[in-house]
Amino acid sequence: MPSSTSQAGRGSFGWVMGTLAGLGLLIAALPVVIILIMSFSGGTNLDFPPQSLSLRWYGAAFDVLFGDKSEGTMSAFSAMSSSLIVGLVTMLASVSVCVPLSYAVVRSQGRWRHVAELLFTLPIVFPLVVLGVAYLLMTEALNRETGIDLGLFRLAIPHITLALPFVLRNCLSAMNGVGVDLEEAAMSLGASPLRAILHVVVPLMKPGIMAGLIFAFIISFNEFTVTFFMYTIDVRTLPIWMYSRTVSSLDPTTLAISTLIIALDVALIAWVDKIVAGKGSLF
Amino acid sequence: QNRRFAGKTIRILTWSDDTGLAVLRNIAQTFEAQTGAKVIADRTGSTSEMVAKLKAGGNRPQYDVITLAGVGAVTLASAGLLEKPDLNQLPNLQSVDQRFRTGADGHGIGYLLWTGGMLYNTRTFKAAPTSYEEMWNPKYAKRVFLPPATWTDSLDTIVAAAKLTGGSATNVEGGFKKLAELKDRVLTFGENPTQIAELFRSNSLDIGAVYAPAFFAKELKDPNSGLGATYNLKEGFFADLMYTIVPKAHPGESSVIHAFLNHTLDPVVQGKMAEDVLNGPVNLKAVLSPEAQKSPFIIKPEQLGSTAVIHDKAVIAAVRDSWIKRYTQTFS
Amino acid sequence: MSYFHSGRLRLALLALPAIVLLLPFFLAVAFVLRFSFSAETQAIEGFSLGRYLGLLDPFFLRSVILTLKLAALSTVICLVLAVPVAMLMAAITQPIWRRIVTSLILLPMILNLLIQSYGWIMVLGPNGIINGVLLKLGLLDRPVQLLFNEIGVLVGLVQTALPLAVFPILGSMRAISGQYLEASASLGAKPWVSFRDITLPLLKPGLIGAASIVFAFNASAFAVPLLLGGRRVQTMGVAIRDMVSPMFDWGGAAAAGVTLIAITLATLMAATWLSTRSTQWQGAR
Amino acid sequence: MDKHLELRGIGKRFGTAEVLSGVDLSIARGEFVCLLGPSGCGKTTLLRIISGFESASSGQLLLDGQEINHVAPHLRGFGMVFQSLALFPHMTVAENIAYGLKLKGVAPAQRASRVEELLHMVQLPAIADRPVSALSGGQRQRVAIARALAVPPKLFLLDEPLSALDAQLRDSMQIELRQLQQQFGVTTIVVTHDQHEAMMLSDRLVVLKGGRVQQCDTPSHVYRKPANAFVAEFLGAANLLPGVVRGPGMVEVLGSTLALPSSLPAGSKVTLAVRSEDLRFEQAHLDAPARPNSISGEIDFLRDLGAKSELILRCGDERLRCHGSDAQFQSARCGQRVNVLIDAERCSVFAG
Amino acid sequence: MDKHLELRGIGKRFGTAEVLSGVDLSIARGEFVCLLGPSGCGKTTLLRIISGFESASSGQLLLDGQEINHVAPHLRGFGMVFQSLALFPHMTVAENIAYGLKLKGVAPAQRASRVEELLHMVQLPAIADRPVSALSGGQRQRVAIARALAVPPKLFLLDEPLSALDAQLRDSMQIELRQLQQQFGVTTIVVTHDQHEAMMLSDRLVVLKGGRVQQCDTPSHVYRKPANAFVAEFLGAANLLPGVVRGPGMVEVLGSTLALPSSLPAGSKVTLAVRSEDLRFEQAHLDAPARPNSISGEIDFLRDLGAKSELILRCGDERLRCHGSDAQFQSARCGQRVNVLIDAERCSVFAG
Ligand SMILES: Nc1ncnc2c1ncn2[C@@H]1O[C@H](COP(=O)(O)OP(=O)(O)OP(=O)(O)O)[C@@H](O)[C@H]1O
Ligand SMILES: Nc1ncnc2c1ncn2[C@@H]1O[C@H](COP(=O)(O)OP(=O)(O)OP(=O)(O)O)[C@@H](O)[C@H]1O
Ligand SMILES: [Mg+2]
Ligand SMILES: [Mg+2]
Repeated sequence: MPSSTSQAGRGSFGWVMGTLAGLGLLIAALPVVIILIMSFSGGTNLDFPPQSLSLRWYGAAFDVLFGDKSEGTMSAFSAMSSSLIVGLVTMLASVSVCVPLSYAVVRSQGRWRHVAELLFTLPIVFPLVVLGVAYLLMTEALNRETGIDLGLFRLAIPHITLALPFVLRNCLSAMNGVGVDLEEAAMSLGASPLRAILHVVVPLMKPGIMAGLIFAFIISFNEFTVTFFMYTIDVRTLPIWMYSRTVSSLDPTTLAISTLIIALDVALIAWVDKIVAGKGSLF
Repeated sequence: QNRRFAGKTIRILTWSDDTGLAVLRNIAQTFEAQTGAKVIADRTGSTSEMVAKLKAGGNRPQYDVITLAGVGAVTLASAGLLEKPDLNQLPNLQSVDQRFRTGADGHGIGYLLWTGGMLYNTRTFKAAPTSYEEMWNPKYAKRVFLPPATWTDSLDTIVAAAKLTGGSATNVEGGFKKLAELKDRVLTFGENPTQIAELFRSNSLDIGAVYAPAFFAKELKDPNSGLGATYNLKEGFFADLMYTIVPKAHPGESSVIHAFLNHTLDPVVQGKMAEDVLNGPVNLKAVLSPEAQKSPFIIKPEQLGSTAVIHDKAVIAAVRDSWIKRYTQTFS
Repeated sequence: MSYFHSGRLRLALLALPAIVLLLPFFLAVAFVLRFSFSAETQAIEGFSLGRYLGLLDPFFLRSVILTLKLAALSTVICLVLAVPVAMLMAAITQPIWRRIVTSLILLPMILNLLIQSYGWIMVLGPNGIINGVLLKLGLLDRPVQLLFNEIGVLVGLVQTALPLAVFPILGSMRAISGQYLEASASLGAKPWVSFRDITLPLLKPGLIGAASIVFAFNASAFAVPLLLGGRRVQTMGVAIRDMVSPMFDWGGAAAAGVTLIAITLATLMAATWLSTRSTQWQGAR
Repeated sequence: MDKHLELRGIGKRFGTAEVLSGVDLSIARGEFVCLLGPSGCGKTTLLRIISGFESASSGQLLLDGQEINHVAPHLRGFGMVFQSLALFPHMTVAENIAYGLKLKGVAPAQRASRVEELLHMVQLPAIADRPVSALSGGQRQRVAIARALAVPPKLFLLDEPLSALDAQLRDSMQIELRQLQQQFGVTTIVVTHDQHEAMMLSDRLVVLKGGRVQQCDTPSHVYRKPANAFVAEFLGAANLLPGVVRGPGMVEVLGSTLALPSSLPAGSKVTLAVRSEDLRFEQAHLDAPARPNSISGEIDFLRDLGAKSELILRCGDERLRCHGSDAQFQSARCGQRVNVLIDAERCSVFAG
Repeated sequence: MDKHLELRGIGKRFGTAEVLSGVDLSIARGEFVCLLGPSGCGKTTLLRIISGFESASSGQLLLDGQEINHVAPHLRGFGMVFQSLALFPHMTVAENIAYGLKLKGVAPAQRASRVEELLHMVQLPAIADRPVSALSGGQRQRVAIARALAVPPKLFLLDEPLSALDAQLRDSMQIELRQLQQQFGVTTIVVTHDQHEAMMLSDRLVVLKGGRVQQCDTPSHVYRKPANAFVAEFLGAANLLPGVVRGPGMVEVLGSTLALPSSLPAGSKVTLAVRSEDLRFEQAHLDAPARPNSISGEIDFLRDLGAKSELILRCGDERLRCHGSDAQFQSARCGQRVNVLIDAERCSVFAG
């Protein structure tokens, strides 16, 4: 490997940095890895390491999601399908507005970039509980005053708010790489400005768009706090279902479902990474 | 009679704990099987969360039936959010103990008895402790737990501490002082019963109260869990009547709702719930196996006797907010 | 004017849909602000400073201080860990390893905290892995208390915020040419000295960005203190949640939320101001 | 002259900065014109005004006598090659070249055959299906040219098209570009800052400085009769020496009086521009009488560059760069005093 | 020779790719050596091995006879100028230059005076307090050089130090760099792919190709006596023509038989390398007998470049590039047949 590592390999610096990096990764991954291991436990208690290994919880998870009980009151199926639908709505909506926005921001020569980034970072730093209550009270007020029932959108709207910062960052960094000259080249070949965007800019933003889509989906699919305030008995997501199964009594089935979700998310992340090839910033 | 509600839907809100799960198993599923109605259930957290949701939702129809603690029913009733069920449509109510038929000014239908006692570590205690005073024993410093402030059990705990200092539910000053002594000795607040069971199993806890043994139906049968529970306490144990209520704005049909309420009081259902998650049945005719009859953890109405403390819900509802705040502040 | 600037209106139109989608958020902010001045606790009704005055009790002030302490500590720890992690990620060339490390660092974001807290209990609990190992090694005779106190909360805050710290730093790290480090080595700088003199100053924008996000994120955290603090670590996030749920003091929660945001923004502005001031001073030398 | 494109008093300001002012230019049909000038002189801006990506602050742009100031770029029908080439990285070579045809609605079969034909013309058969990222610099260059010519453009505009290539490749691409242009007969404007490139390519050179046209003529003429000292210096690494007119046809430069063509009155300050390749030196004999039209100096730097040798001479405070043959290099040494002969025919004298 | 740096059999592989193999080189104290070669030939890798940023896969690196293969780069004490310059963007000019001194623990006052001195040497007084972002390309270049020389280095290494500059600035920086090196007397190794630059700068040229040394000699020698066809072509835009030996000293090239020095047996295939500036052409008279040592062809491309004219001649399938004087340009026309005279002294014949 090139110098950076051969140099880092030298002396105390390499050791200390390597150890800290390892520690960081360990802290990030440890609890999740333990959950992964526990999902293969053969017992019902939380002994770690598990006394015996089995796939029984995966069987139970399959039952709950797709088996006989999937239609009944114990079912996670409807929660999963609304999670998927809300996730899809969130990803499509947030990406389809962030692409034109990042185009506008980058083409306005960076003057608005700071403002846009700041505005769109606020949702990350806003206390989620307060946001949840505010959205809930507003939605109910809307319903009271106008009778409008937002349906799935009562979840999708807050999810979009939370996904926008991440999606915008991805789109901006993708848009940065698309020179005006490419657009001008398309125009010099006879493309109208709009066609130039559709034929050249959008395809070239693809890595950022894909990363944005997937991040939006992951964020929506795993969002809990605001959803907890906003969900209704008819529109619930998988994290809410898992919450009801774990908040006061641990059902190991949820560990198996968690593992499946992690596998899905990790596969998506690896796919994004393949698309952006380590160059784009995921945030 | 059979499948008379085919195609109808009823939406219920219940607890997230094992009791909630048992509601699905023993009440919702049997109701579906008997009437053909479809039950959609939401199981989220505690009574106060349910109240918050209903209050924020205002008159938006979302749930048909809610099961929750008495205090919550009183709060919601006084906010004018509840509908009075028609008692004539609830034949099973006739076999319910007179004291526990309705509450919250007729808005709540008695449903089960929730009882709180003391939990202890069977490895530490050769015999079950007999007073809440045990928790103050310095031996158990950092091995004690208490219920979380947001639960009604914390109100019971305050009263228990008050009783130790000669006070009562209407004179709790001493109780708060007494509780303050535990400030640095508490390991955790038992927000999550599974975690509490885990801590007992791993021998990290010795004692805790006031807490419902009902959370630990499985563990109490398992000698390896290290978990024991007792109601035999000098200062008494705490009993609370849980209600089913019907929000004013409900999406479902009244007849289905009443059938469901009636079903919750069915002797078989009540018996199953008692055996399954140690709920105290309110139906005097509840069908219990001989073994369950003997169980010290299933408190039947007739067993309430003189040691059971049953709060005046209206009083508790009035002081609840300030007690929760003081309890929280005492321990942080 | 270039052909592209002339379309200012066009650019504004392109930005519009995103602004529209962000509008609910701003409405929510306005709503919270308005609610915090409400005279009623459960509805917007009249104007009053009562909600804010209600926050002036020692209990809430203690939780402010605790929150700031935990947020600041976790920010520092996050940065100390995130810089080496970002260095590692920037140095990785094989895609497979990059994907593995990226996934590892993102894990905290993709799993429900409630479930992760079970994992932490198995690691940090009195009977957990760490205590088990320490007891077995004979380093302890009694389990150390790592959970249900500030240590547990700190660990949880660091874990959940680590991905938010790593990526801004990684961005800055990638922008630093390896040749700067080689240049300083060719001038005789040891690796530690290069790190202090070259890497850290050049990472500054990324570090400030990362620190801001982590600080803000952790200052408003409530799930971690709730789950890993065993209810004993009363941060502002937890206090706000308690106001919302068992106490139904929504106006108070709004006021506390506004206060939290104000404090966070003020801290961040002060930190940024201090750090840019020191740069200018450096430049003037 | 068949005026194809005409610029009348084109000016451009960015904010308060005047980047172009009063640019007048007529370009004949089929002509090959180079805009040449140092960095920042406004070449790119002028080309972008012609292509429509910038609008002029003042002046008129006429194509075949029609004002086109307000025609949108995509409607002008000018082919353009960008400095960065701006090949679409998400398209194959064939897709890039066919893009303009596709926009015109040409049928796929015809597009393919036209692409074939163009690739053949730019001597790149059989790469149609490659992604552009798999091409070398020179190949990309040719693809960019083919793309711009796919739909025969009214004007062919190129902004520093070869500057990204290395010297050897640039050399051969210049010849190719010139030959292609002649084949197509399309009116062409190229921007460059490389005088060698400009001379290789163009029928006419437009030398710009600070947004103003300095000279506009054939390359040979600009080279041999530069309009001012700037043009002289910019075209061919000239030495600019300060002098004073001493009498009719007599100029004093660096202490020597030279016979040079100058009609300025005695006493006026002048600048003498003389190219390094036009200076020949010989060994100075200290005792020999000073040769006419020569300046003496000391060799400060000396390198054999193979085909020629490079010298820097210090004459008082001035440094004079000259090229010698390699034979002369053999006998010269650093520190030596030599005479430099100035050929009056080959140098220019400017007032000021 | 006072060997300062010695490379013995240096080899380097990246994975399975052999980037350098068996590089032997001795560099004398105070010598100025250029590593010259096409892109990807391993120049940068070799320089990085010398500086210690890469380690050699095989071979030894000796400084003053001591092996330094395993000495960490920051302990080697070599000054380095990077292609990107790598000026620290968060430091002022003075801080950049003083950084090495600061690391050495030199007192601030002394540092300041040394910075002053160095800035004076690179002719940039009074910019000490500017941030490096406020400098032009040429100024940055000089600051980078000053920084590398602040603590007198044992070796001075430069990787394509001038490639980012435009042609005119590069020209003058070359002269300056060479003069600075002579002033300091420091042993210097420069990497470049520009043959003109290499000849301007170095005492000795090392021509690399595919990780192997092709030739290592003075610039003049390499130019005049290239070791092989690659070197001949790389140094000075030579024409390479295929030929066959017909007898002793007789080579047939493009249908003409030329008298050329060649000791190869008759029938062997050879390559004739002849530079464009060594080819002179004259009008061909169809009826006149063929001149000795001449090739005839047709003018395909013709431009007046001022100082010289550029021609491309088509001789059968081959294209021959040659330069003529501007006088010759006046009389030549495209399509004309001309003869090109080849000077046997000035061309090289290689086997194969
Ligand atoms: N959009 C703009 N806003 C402000 N000033 C500009 C803009 N575009 C160009 N300029 C200025 O106009 C002047 C001319 O720029 P232009 O790009 O035309 O120069 P150029 O001759 O092409 O130079 P180069 O050879 O460096 O490409 C420069 O001083 C530049 O800074
Ligand atoms: N870290 C690396 N890993 C794998 N291959 C490498 C690495 N660095 C260089 N190479 C390969 O080694 C060969 C030589 O590279 P090097 O950078 O030394 O060439 P160079 O002569 O400096 O070329 P240039 O003039 O383009 O800078 C190239 O083929 C390159 O692809
Ligand atoms: Mg330009
Ligand atoms: Mg290189």
